[in-house]
Amino acid sequence: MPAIEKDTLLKIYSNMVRLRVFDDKVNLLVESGIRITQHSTRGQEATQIAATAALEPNDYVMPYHRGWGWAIGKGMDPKILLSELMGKGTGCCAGKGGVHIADWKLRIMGRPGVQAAHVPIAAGVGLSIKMRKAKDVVLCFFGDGASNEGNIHEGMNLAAVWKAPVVFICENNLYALFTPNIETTSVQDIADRAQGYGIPGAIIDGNDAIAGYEAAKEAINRARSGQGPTLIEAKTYRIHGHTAMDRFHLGGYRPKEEVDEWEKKDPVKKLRERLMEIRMATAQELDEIDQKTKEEIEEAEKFAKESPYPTREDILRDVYCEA
Amino acid sequence: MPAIEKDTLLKIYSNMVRLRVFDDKVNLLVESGIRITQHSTRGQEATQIAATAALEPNDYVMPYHRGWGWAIGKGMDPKILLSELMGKGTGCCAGKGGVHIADWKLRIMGRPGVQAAHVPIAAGVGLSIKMRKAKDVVLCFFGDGASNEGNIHEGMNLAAVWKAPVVFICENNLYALFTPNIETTSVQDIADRAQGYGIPGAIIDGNDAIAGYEAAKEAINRARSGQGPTLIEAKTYRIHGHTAMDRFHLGGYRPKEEVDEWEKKDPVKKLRERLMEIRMATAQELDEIDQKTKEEIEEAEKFAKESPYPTREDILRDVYCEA
Amino acid sequence: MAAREMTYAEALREALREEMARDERVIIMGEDVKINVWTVTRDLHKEFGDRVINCPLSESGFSGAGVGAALTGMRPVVEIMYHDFTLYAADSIANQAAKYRYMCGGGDFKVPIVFRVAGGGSSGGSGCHHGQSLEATFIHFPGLKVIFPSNPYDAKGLLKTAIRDNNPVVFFEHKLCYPIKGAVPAGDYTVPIGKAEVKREGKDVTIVSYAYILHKALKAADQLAEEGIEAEVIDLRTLRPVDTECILKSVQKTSKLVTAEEGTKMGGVGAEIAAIVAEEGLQYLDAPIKRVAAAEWIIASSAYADQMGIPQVEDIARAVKELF
Amino acid sequence: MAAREMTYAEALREALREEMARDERVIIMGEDVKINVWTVTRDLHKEFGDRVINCPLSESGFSGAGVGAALTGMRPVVEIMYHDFTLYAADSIANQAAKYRYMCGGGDFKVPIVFRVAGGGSSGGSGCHHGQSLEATFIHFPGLKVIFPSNPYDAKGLLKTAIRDNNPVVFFEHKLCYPIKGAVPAGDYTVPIGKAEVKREGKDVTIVSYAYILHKALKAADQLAEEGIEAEVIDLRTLRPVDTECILKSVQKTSKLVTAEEGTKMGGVGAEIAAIVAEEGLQYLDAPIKRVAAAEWIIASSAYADQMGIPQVEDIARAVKELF
Ligand SMILES: Cc1ncc(C[n+]2csc(CCOP(=O)(O)OP(=O)(O)O)c2C)c(N)n1
Ligand SMILES: Cc1ncc(C[n+]2csc(CCOP(=O)(O)OP(=O)(O)O)c2C)c(N)n1
Ligand SMILES: [Mg+2]
Ligand SMILES: [Mg+2]
Repeated sequence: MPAIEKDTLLKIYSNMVRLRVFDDKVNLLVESGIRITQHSTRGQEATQIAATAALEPNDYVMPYHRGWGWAIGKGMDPKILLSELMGKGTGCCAGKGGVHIADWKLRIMGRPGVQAAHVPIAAGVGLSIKMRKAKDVVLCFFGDGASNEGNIHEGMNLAAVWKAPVVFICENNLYALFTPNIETTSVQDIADRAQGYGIPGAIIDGNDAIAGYEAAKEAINRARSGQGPTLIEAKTYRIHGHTAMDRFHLGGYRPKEEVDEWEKKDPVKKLRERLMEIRMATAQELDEIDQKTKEEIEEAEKFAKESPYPTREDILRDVYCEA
Repeated sequence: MPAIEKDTLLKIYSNMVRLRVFDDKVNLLVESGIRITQHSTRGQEATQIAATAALEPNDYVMPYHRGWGWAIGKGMDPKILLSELMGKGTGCCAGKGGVHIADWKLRIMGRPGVQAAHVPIAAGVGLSIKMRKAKDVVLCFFGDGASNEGNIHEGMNLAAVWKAPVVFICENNLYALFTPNIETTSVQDIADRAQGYGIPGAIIDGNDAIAGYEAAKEAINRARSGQGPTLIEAKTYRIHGHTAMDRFHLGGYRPKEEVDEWEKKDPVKKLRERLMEIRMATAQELDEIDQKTKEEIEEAEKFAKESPYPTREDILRDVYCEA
Repeated sequence: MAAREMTYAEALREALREEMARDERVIIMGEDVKINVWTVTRDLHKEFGDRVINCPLSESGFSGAGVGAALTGMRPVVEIMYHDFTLYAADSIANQAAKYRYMCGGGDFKVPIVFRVAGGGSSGGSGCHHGQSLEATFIHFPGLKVIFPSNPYDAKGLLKTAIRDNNPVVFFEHKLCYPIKGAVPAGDYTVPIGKAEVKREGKDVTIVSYAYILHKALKAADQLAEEGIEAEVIDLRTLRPVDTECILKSVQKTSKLVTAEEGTKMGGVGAEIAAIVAEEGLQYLDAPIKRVAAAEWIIASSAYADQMGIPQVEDIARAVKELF
Repeated sequence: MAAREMTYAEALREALREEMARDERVIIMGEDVKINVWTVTRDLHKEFGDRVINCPLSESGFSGAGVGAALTGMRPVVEIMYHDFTLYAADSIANQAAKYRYMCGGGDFKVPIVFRVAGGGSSGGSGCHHGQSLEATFIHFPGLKVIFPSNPYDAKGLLKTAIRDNNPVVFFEHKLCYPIKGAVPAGDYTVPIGKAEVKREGKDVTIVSYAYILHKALKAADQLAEEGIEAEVIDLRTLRPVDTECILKSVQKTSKLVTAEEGTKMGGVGAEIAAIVAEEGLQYLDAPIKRVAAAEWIIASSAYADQMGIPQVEDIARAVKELF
């Protein structure tokens, strides 16, 4: 694997910061009484951002409920994203999709609310790419909890049988809602399940963006060259609760020490330090990115707040495709 | 593993013969115009019969669609079985279940027609055994094709998480209906999937009754002692087609040579020869069993044919439990 | 029995707690049932230990496992977190639980299981994957009983009855019902399955409803009363079997029928009620039947817009007035 | 266009063949679609190669995969082997395919997929897991179109229309329809979605039916004619959207309505038809509506008994006569 270019690394860093600042902003909006269901990615920024950075523009992403890293990583403007979350007509789904973020041009294929429903859909996107003799790849995310759904099994088997160009990334953050995964999941390493489909399974440090980029790139190359799917398991942790509902609910179902321990592995900080260490960027350069991003997200807030809601007519439209 | 006792071996042999003769009889009945959906076990007698022989009377069996070996092995009288298949009121399900064979006393827990639906049900039986602090075990069968259903994944994960006393036996006969499993199944050895649930996976010769008994016994002991489930994959082959529909449809989707090759591995013949080889039984003893069994099945036919159909009132009853 | 004010969620919890204390075969299964987003099963594990089982995300699987446990001596109460996810569990509920007893020839085979289908209805932008009302889907399957209570009293009493029933019961709940308060007797009482209740008497029109929208129907009735129309409002409570007698008796009196439900209209519960009356009570009617139900839409996943296709008090009142 | 006699199964196959030749985006997915128990897709792989895909047993999975392929440029025709197994695929069909376009904000997102739900209906002891008629379950979901043809001509024409539609279509078939023969034009023609057909004109009563039992309704009409009752028999063909106009026009003429379906009554298609007429055509009726449908039972898995709860010609005739 050749060294990662500066541009790429800085893009990853700035998208991770963008995601973090965006996430914080949404939490503030929620506190102010605006109803948005956010599954915070605080602590999980690395994998989603790094893996999407390894994609080509025409590649597809099949997202899941945890956060918005796949959207930001795929190039979605925070303005458009926030507008959608606030139900505005300027949102990427015209204010109807809400959390179910999708974008045709960015090839973000829609984020179902039913856990694991998107995994067979991703396999089908892969099949379609193959049948159309295109060279694209689909990146499909899911969580450790969702990995126990039947659809994951069916979807992974289909993708494997078809040698479809799909890269599965399971972000294992140790919990599903309020339940530690040892209570519900029969293996410690979800990656072990790859063997059941005859595909490679890789475990990476989910808080290390560089590891995430490298593993994704390798799997994407493999998929693009017709060798079929890979399952990557990224070991990580969500610093906040499942949603804003239990944002700081640390004591109830997980020990504070555990959270503190993972705080130390902050992926944004980690990448920042690494970039300086390898002299890819100076503190000043990175501070500038941080600062710009904050402004950008403030603007996004302004834009979203000022955007109009869709009309009732718009809301009731598009149940069927009329064309 | 201590040597298997003569009684057990003779019971296995006679049940395998019973199953074979019963299977042949049903084929004849079907040819005569009686409508029974039989998924023939010709060539697959060993595992179902041997594994059920390793159970205690109070253990449960969670059957599947392929044949009736689990019923005969669990002690069901062919009379009662055939009556049920013919829709007679003397059948084990009062003529309403048909192929969905069940028997409360024999702890045969019902054979759903929806592939893999029974696997989570088996996990739940296992959970119930544990919660009631009973010492029973559930034996749950399924095919290679069904192994791709989401319910298998969910059911195996549940059983594994609960360390439930369930033994899963996958009879891999290389085909699901008219489709060779390489076309649809991403692994060659279904047993590999056991690793995804942190449970042992074993591969056995599905045409070797002794191997089947030993593997089942070991897994049953393991389950009974609280160590949780095992997945056993029995490599075997169905000599006939999927149902009577394609009974001799050899050319269409599988080569005649393949069938011929597997004919040579006939499990009944194999056990017979082995029993004589280790001097457990003489040809005469075994011939006697064969002869008696034929008479028994003739009687079963007579009994079933002479049995009355249920009344319309009986047929419409039992939708709800009134008690 | 003293009656205290408590919420629908608390009433459900009390029913579970009392039934678990009464019968050790009663167990709870589902996702996050220990902490529980709906609070209905919260902390019961502190009292009942292993009998409260946090299941993996696998609605089909743990619903099926519930069937297996029910067949062999337990009485599971299985929570499915949202109505929407019943479509994952549909086979386990409608093909397995519903048919198992019959398929096995009756006798000792029985499936005493309750599927608590939680969190129904649209609210706060829950959207099309967390906001449907899917009770109508399950009334189509013989072998099941289907319940959908509107208030704390019924919630407790019906859940107890459901747990004691030897048949599979699909017990629907609505996210906006959970915080509704009402008087609930302490201790044991039951509400029978299959009996509707007249919540408001009236002579001019019958409104048949249930669940959360029942409360909108009652408000509509109040508004209508101000305009001189006295609506009789029926709370179905049980959707399968449905209390035909109660409905017919009311329509006989009022000669007019409006149904109100939150789910979509086509193939909805209102269709069944309308059909029953058109079959068995046509002679009583002096005006067309009206069905009030969700629009032909997909629920917008937007706190701003998610009520736009859901019937409101005014829609019910308007439908009634169109009959006069 | 010359019309030949062919079976319903052959007509479906011809539709698939012609559409695959016409549009290379059309692909076939499902279990055993190369040999195919129903013969509908048999040997098409010999002509279209990899475009006919034998899928693993995983109804939810390959239905979902079909959605993914449809979103990105293909036009999959997915076979689900029996109605019963749609309960495995219910989320992929009714939560994903139906809602995907809307959820993504419309625009370029569309889901041109056909779910061919094969082998419906009870016959030869197929039983409760291979014999249900589950079309009613899917009419409840906006976003879907639902079709159930009764004869070869409609089967071919409607399947073509369904394949060309840019929306998800659930296309039901009945195992006893497959061998039914009828005239089918060679080459291209389509039958519109949403249009019912009057199969027999009559002035005394309207029988609304579809699929296999439509043929029983026609036989019942012949018997009734001998007794002096002239029944008008409507074949719905499409169940969602339903052709309200055709039904109302007929009821306006006959003043009586009987519905006939093979599925169970509660929450069935007949409920919806009855409700529509009670809402929009009550003034035309001079007698109660009658619904003929399956008994409150589980289908016996017995060649001897499996028709005992399924409506027969006599049941339809009897229901009609009760109105006179
Ligand atoms: C089918 C289904 N079941 C349950 C839910 C409710 N739910 C949403 S997120 C979630 C937990 C998912 O856990 P995991 O996959 O580990 O992802 P994480 O939230 O930890 O990122 C649950 C149970 C759902 N949306 N869909
Ligand atoms: C959910 C479901 N899908 C499809 C079928 C139809 N079907 C019955 S048996 C079968 C093949 C099963 O193959 P396998 O599991 O390998 O068992 P085998 O028949 O080879 O013993 C199929 C597709 C079914 N009964 N249930
Ligand atoms: Mg997680
Ligand atoms: Mg097989």
